[in-house]
Parts: sequence; C-alpha cells; structure tokens
Amino acid sequence: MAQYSEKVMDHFSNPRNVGEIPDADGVGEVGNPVCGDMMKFTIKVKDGILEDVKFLTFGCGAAIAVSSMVSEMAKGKTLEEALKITNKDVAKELDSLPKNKLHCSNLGADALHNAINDYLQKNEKNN
Amino acid sequence: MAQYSEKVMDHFSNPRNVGEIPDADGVGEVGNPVCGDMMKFTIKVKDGILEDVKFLTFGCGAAIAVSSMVSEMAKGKTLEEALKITNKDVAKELDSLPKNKLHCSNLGADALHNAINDYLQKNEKNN
Amino acid sequence: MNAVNLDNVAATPVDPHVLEVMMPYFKDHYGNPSSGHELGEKPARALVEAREKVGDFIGSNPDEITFTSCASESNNMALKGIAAAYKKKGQHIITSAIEHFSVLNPLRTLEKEGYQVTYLPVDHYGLVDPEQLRKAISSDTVLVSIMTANPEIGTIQPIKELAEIAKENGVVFHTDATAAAGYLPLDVEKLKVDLLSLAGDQFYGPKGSGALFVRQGTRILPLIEGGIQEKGRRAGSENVPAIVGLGEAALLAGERMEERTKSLSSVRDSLRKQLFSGITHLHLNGHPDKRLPHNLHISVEFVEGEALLMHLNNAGIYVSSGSTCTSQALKSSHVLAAIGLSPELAQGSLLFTLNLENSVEEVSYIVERLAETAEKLRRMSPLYQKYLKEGS
Amino acid sequence: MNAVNLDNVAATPVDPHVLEVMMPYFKDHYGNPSSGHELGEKPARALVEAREKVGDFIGSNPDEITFTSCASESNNMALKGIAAAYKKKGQHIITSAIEHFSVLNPLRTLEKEGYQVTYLPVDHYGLVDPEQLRKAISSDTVLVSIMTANPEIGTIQPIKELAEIAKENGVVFHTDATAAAGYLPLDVEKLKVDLLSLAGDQFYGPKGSGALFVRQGTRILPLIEGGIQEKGRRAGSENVPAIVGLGEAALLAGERMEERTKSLSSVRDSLRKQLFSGITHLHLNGHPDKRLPHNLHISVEFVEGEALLMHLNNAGIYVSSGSTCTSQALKSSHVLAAIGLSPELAQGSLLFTLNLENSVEEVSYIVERLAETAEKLRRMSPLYQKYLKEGS
Ligand SMILES: Cc1ncc(COP(=O)(O)O)c(C=O)c1O
Ligand SMILES: Cc1ncc(COP(=O)(O)O)c(C=O)c1O
Repeated sequence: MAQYSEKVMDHFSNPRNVGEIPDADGVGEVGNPVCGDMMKFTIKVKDGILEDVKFLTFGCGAAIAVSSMVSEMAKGKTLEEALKITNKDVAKELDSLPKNKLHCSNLGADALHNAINDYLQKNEKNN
Repeated sequence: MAQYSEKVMDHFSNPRNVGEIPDADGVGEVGNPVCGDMMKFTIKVKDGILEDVKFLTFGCGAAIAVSSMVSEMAKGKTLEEALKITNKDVAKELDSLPKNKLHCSNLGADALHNAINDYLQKNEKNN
Repeated sequence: MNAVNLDNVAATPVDPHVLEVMMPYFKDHYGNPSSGHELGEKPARALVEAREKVGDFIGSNPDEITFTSCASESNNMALKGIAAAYKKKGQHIITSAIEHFSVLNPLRTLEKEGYQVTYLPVDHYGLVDPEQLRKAISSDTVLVSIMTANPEIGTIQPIKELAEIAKENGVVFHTDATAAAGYLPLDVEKLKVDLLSLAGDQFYGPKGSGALFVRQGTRILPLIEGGIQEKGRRAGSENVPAIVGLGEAALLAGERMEERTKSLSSVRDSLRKQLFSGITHLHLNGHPDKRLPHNLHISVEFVEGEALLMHLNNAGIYVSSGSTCTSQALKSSHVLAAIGLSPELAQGSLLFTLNLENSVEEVSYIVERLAETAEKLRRMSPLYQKYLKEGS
Repeated sequence: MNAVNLDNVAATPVDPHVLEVMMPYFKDHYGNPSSGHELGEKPARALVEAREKVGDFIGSNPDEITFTSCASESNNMALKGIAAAYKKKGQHIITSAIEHFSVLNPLRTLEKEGYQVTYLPVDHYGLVDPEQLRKAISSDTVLVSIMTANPEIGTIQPIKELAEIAKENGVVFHTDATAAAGYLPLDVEKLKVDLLSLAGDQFYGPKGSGALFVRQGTRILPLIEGGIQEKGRRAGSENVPAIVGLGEAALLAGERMEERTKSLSSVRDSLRKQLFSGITHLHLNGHPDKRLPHNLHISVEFVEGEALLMHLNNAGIYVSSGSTCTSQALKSSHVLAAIGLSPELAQGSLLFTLNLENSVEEVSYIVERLAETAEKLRRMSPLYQKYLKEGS
C-alpha cells in the first residue's frame, strides 16, 4: 500500500460528490477494471458553468481521492477553466501522489474532460 | 580443532617417555614437517625385550598422544609383540581418534616399527 | 479493539520461547562454530541440535539439511544447483504456473541459459493434474519443482502423487514447502520428494532462517561458494541464532501441529462462514477443502483491493490483496490469473492469513468492518451501479 | 584469569546496544516491510534508516547498498553477478592469490564455465603489486577483485591505486572489505571501487548480516532471484533485525573508528613486543605496518599449531592457526603459501585477532602461557633437538 498524504487520505475516507447525476448534461468514462481503475463522471452545466459534478469510481485509494478532488476542483468553474485542469494540478492539490500512482491523476482529469466534451458535443448537435 | 577423548587429552597434556635415548639400539623416523607431522622413536633392547622407548614428535595433539601411547604400549614387550602393534590398536587404546586424525596412529606404529627394524638390521650385520 | 493482524503470509512474530532460546547465541556464545576452541563448542553443538530438530520436523536425516538465509535462497539453490549438477543428463525442467517468484525467476534465468521449462497449468482450484505432469516428462527432464501449498490461494497439491511420477521416471523432485511448513505434516519419506525448501519466519521462527533438504545421493552444486560450512554446500559464517531459532520453531511446530492447525482452521472457518452470510457477492478462491488451515482467500465483487485494505487498515485490520494496485510492482497476481479468475475479481481479492493470536472473538468485528467497507465502496462503484441497474 | 579470546577473525560478539536496537524487530515490529499496512511501516522505515547508516559508513548513497546474509553471499553475488552482466564485453577476471575462499571458489566455478582468471601473486608481506595488475589487464578483462585487507596475515592492500588502474582501463573493481570494515576508514569515493563486500559480525553486528555496495551505473545480475526486495537485486523476506543490527553496528563503528583502532592496536603492539622479547625463534608474518590494527600473525618455530592451540585452550586462551591440522579441510593456508612461508613455519603459525574486550593486562598472561607451551612442545620436537645439536 502506498504512502499517501493526509489530503489524499481525507478525500479517500470522505469522498466528495459521490454518485451519478440523473439526466446528466455530460457523461465521461475512462479505464476499465482490467487495468485496475474505472471512473465515471457526470456533470450538470448551467450558463457555461459546472453547476454539479459527481463521480463513481472503481479503483484504489488514489483513484478515489483523485476523483473526489477533481470533482471539487471542477465544481463552479467554467467549462474552459475546467478543461484546463491538468493531472499535475490534481496531484498538487492533493499534496502530491506516490510516483506509481500518478497515472490515477491522469484518469481523473481525463474522465472530467470526457464528460465536458460529451456535453459540448451534444450541445453542438443540438445547435 | 578436533574433538578428542579424555585419554587423548591426558597423553597430549602429560606425554610419557618424551626424549631421545643416547646410544639407542634402534632409531625410527617417519613423516616430515611439510605434511604436518614428524616422529622420531629411539629404543633400548635387552634380551629381545624393549627395555626403554622414547619419542620426539613435531605435530598436532593427536600425533603427540599417539606417540606417547605407542611408547607406553611398546615398553616391556618383546620385539615380536611390539611389531604386531597396529594403528588400530593404538587408536583403540586411546578410546578412538577423530576420523581425520586416524593417519596419526599410522605414523606412531610406523615409527616404532622402523626403530625395531633398525635394531634388527644392525644386529643382523653384527652377527 | 486492538489491531487484528490477518496478514501473516510473509511474516509471523517470533515465538517468545524461540526468541529466548536464541538470545544466548548473540552475545555469550557468539563464537564461530568452526573454530577449534571452547568458544566454538556451544555454537557447534547448537548447530547439531538444530539440524536434528529440522530433520525430525520433515522426517529426514540431519545431514540432509542445509541451512540457508531464507526460502528464496533455498529455492534458488535447489533449482540452479540441480540444473548445474544434472546439466549433462538433460536440460528440461517442469514446474507449475503458480509457483512463487523465487522459483519462477531462477527458471527464467535458466531458460536464458538454454534450459527448457514447462509451466504446468492448474485448474480453477489451483491444482496441478498429475497426468499432465506425466505427459510433460521427457527423456531430457531432470527436475520437477511443484510447491506443497500456495501461499496466496492456500491450495494444497497432491505432492506424493506428483513426486511418485517423477521418481518412476528417474527425475529429481523439488517442493517449495515454504507456505506449508508448520501447517501440514511434512515427511520427505512419505512424500518421496528429493528436495524441500522452507523458512522459519513462516511458523514463528526468526527471519533470516531457511533450510533446504537434499536427499542423500542427490547431486547438487552450491549457490554460495566459499568456506566449508554446511559441508561445502553453503558458505558463510553460520547464522547461529537464526539456525537455533529455526530448530526450536520446527520442534514446537512439530509438537503442536494438531493443536495449532485445529485452532487456526476453526477461526478461519468461522470467519469464512460469517463473511459469506454477512456480505453479498463474495467469491471463495482456491480449493474449498484442500487448503492451508490458516488461509482464506476471497474476492469482493465490484470493488478494488487497495481501497478495501485502506479502510480495513483504518479500522486496525491488516490483510493483503492480489490487486494490481497493492503490488509494489503494480502487477496483478499470476496465481489468480492462472486459476482463471476474472480481472475484476482479482482486483477485489482479499487474502486472510491467520496467526495463532487471532481468535473467534475477532471474527464479528472483522465481518462488520468489511461489510461497511464493501458497502461504502460499492456505493461509489460504477460496476456495482451498473449491476444494480442491469443485474449483469 | 577469565578466558581470553583472541580469535575474533570470524566472529565478534554483538554489541549490547546493537542487540537492544534489534530486539523490537523480532516480536513487536515483525511485519513484512513490503506489506501495505501499518504493521509493515516500522520495519520499512527501519530498513531505510539502516541503509542510510551503512551508506554513510562507506561513503555511498543508501540506494547503492544491497543487504545480504553474509560476506560470502556478497562476494558470490559480486563475482557471478558482474561476470554474467558483462559476459558479452569480456570474460577475463583478475584477482589475487590470497583472497578468501568466497572469492576464489566462485571464480573456480566461472573458470569451469569458460572464464579466464588471473591470480596475481603477492610479495612476502602479502602485498599485490599495482604494476602487475596493470600488466595483467587485457581488452577482455571485465572485473578485478582484490580484498581490502587479509583476515589472516592482516596485510592492507593499496586499494585506491589498484582501483584507479582498473578505472583507467574501464574495468569494474570489486573489493572484499570483510576483514577491513570497522577497522579501517572506508570511503568508496576515495577508494574509487565499484563494488564492496562487508559483513556485520566482523564489527560487533549480528551474524547473518551482510551488504554489497554496487556503484550506480554498474550492471549486475542477482544471485538470489524472486521477489522485488532490495529493488530486485536480492530476493527473500528482509531479515529486518539483522539489517537493523548491521546499520547500528556500522553507525557505531564509524563514530568510534579512531578510538577503537587506537585501543586495539595498542594492545596488539604490546602483545607483539612482549612476545618477541619473551620467546625466542618467533617470526612475524604479514606487513610490519600496513596491517589491520587488531591483527597479529606469528610463527613459532619448531612446533605445530594445533598443539599450541590445545595448550593455550587449556589455559583459557583462544587463538587460531594456519596449520594443516587445525583446518577442518586438513589443508594448510593458501595465504601463508602465497607469501612464501616455509611449510614448517606455516605449521607453527598463530593468528591473534583482538576484540575490544582484550586489554593490556591480559598480555603478560598470554605471553607467559605461550612461552611455557612453546618450551614444552619444543622439548619434544625433533626439529628443535636437531637445531640445538646442529644450529641449523
Ligand atoms: C576477507 C573475508 N571475506 C569473506 C569472509 C566470509 O564472511 P562470511 O562468513 O560473513 O560469509 C570472511 C570471513 O572471515 C573474510 O575474512
Ligand atoms: C511458497 C513460498 N516460497 C518462497 C517464499 C519466499 O520466502 P522468503 O521470503 O523466506 O525468501 C515465500 C514467501 O512468502 C513463499 O510463500
């Protein structure tokens, strides 16, 4: 088991924004259980702003903490701002991640971006 | 260092018949320092009997104990009896020797026999 | 509730009595057993006694025991030493897919040197099929190495049957008994094995203590060469305290085998029963009966092992997992793959290895905490949510 | 007079403080350092600290230290591991004629596998000549292994000079520092060595503790393969108590190097002086100055070593000898042969290796007893009687 920062332990033990938004405006999924981690982000968008962000995660402690942190970081941001959240930002906000867990922060950012892009695509079509 | 019997330790610590008989009737030498052991037996013979037996030994604890034991066993015996003393007899009298020290008992018997044969040879010539 | 340690697969505490017996050899009787004088006598005698105890423990002669520093060394010595000694006779070796890495990795090295290695598959219980062994043996086969029991899924192999097949074909048989020693009666005569590896820290002996049984007449080359300690089979100043500890641990394990296995398996069985009645969607891995008495291996569906471990850890419960994420090498368990467990279930695997301090009183606490944890993690698991919707 | 132990060449007692520091890791912190939970944390931290201490002791980075079970393992790992890793580059190895068997025997095995080994001779002090090393290096040379100091005759080699020559030629340099560690300041940066072996039980650490320094960037294959302990360089559950003990012993040895060597060499020098003034026909073996501070090696003319040892043993004085008769293998010392000592003098050789408990007060007792013993044995020595007559 990896050595985690207090921040990671906090987000792991008390994850924020767990769940799935019914009738979400965007859905993003990454990973699969074979490679050990799987995340699903659902978002609610209002006036170009992420009004709500929720996640479901199958994965290790880092994956859960990353999901929770990403959801918190994204909430209330504009879509453009949220799209700029990088894996490095996430790791930094968590007071760093063990080296062999850094890929988890990629997954978290990716899942969020996928959800946003899903929303943007749907919206494009609607327009 | 080998595990020696009490008898060996006794003969090693208090060797009997140490020395060299001046004007010996027979002298027997075996071994050399290169192979680790060297023994010199001198004997005094009277009426076919080993009146005195003395030894000098350069060698390990077993070699010294064997020399001492051989000298005791031989003293007072007839030449024929003494010639029959085998290395096995010596080891037995010493309550056994460690395996890797058995060659020492060979040396002791050999040195005694050499001394007796030396005496016999000289006597033959004199007759 | 104090901490509950259910992760004894790679480490048991040293038995207090064993430690006591070891103590004088650190400071008072520190002499070199090979030295010629009195200071070496006690250590030398202690080695003789320890060798007898370990010999008795597995039914061998004392002089068929070589002391090593760990089971990994014993395994490396066995495989590389037999391969080198029998090289002219043949260069084919047979093993199973679920061996410990201290068997598999030396074999990979031998493969690079030109040896052929057959990795026998196992069934979904983790059992090697004796008929498959028989078929795999060729005229070039010189060694078969099959573990006595698997430390992860706990499955016990039919060693006697397997060793007999090797014997019929004139092939040397090695068994890695590291996970079994102390938990199953072992008798090299009955089992008909030619080599057997074990380590003391698996059954209340000290770390740094291992042994390799080599049947008289079996040729073997040393791995650690140098002085003539261990009759030239293993150089290096003898680790007297560790060897003394191994001997004493073997004596105790032999004497108390029945009592210990009974007590361990009763706690284990109670844990198993309560877990399966208290938590849904659990899978038992390994064989239902042919398993080590202190071993329980399950998969918790829909969740990942490291997350389970972390919550349990917070509750003072220590277990391990075959999940990718808990492995330092970030590889999932080759054992779980070999028994055909799906990657999801492998990720959610939990290994309980009991020690003698575990009691039935702890069981309900463990079950409650695991139930909570599983519930919490499933609530956030996309796989579980999908299952609830689709009932896959 | 209590027993006087002057045979510490292969074993020192464990320092009480070192033992105290080790104790908690037998029972309380017995967890596996690689395990994921809290029980593994203390042991894991202890490993980190021990690695730092050993690194500091020899001036290396902690991650250049691999823990082993003894110096013999370190040497086997170094030689076989470097030979295998550099096989394609070349297959010639250079060593000296007076190395320990844990260097010589692995090299014999490598010779059987096709490697070429050059055994550099030594002069009558036991010194290797750097110019001879330079000449022996060819384009096929991949490894030079020369011990830092010889445990028998105590001679200290010019390691820095030798290692520089290897470096100039792009050849890996290993030194077996087992006899030197704790008795000479060692700094791998200053010495410029690429590998260095040591063992804890030579300087008041526990038996079963060894280390191999491998300079970053030097390729090496493992000897004991399996788990990923020691970064994959040495498999097997870490022997935490032994490693902790090694670390603490290294810390102490580093801190107290000057004080210890001063105290040891003052007793040794007094012993040497009184022996040579009290007993006739003694020879000093090894180098007069370039020798380990706790080592004295003499030959007592006209008598054999085992007999000397037995009498001294009876008087409670423990020493060792290079005599054929004291060796379990019944072979005379290859070191004494290599320095050209005559067989008679080799037979009568005595090795005194002091520990910190030896004091100048013991010296006169030792000298008296040895004088008596020599007298007694010479009286029955045919060689001495011959000398008296002929004055050879
Ligand atoms: C120079 C040297 N190398 C290696 C060794 C072997 O040490 P160990 O017994 O720890 O394997 C010794 C032992 O005395 C030694 O003196
Ligand atoms: C079956 C088996 N073999 C070998 C080993 C390696 O043991 P060691 O750590 O003593 O080298 C283990 C360790 O858990 C094991 O379970």
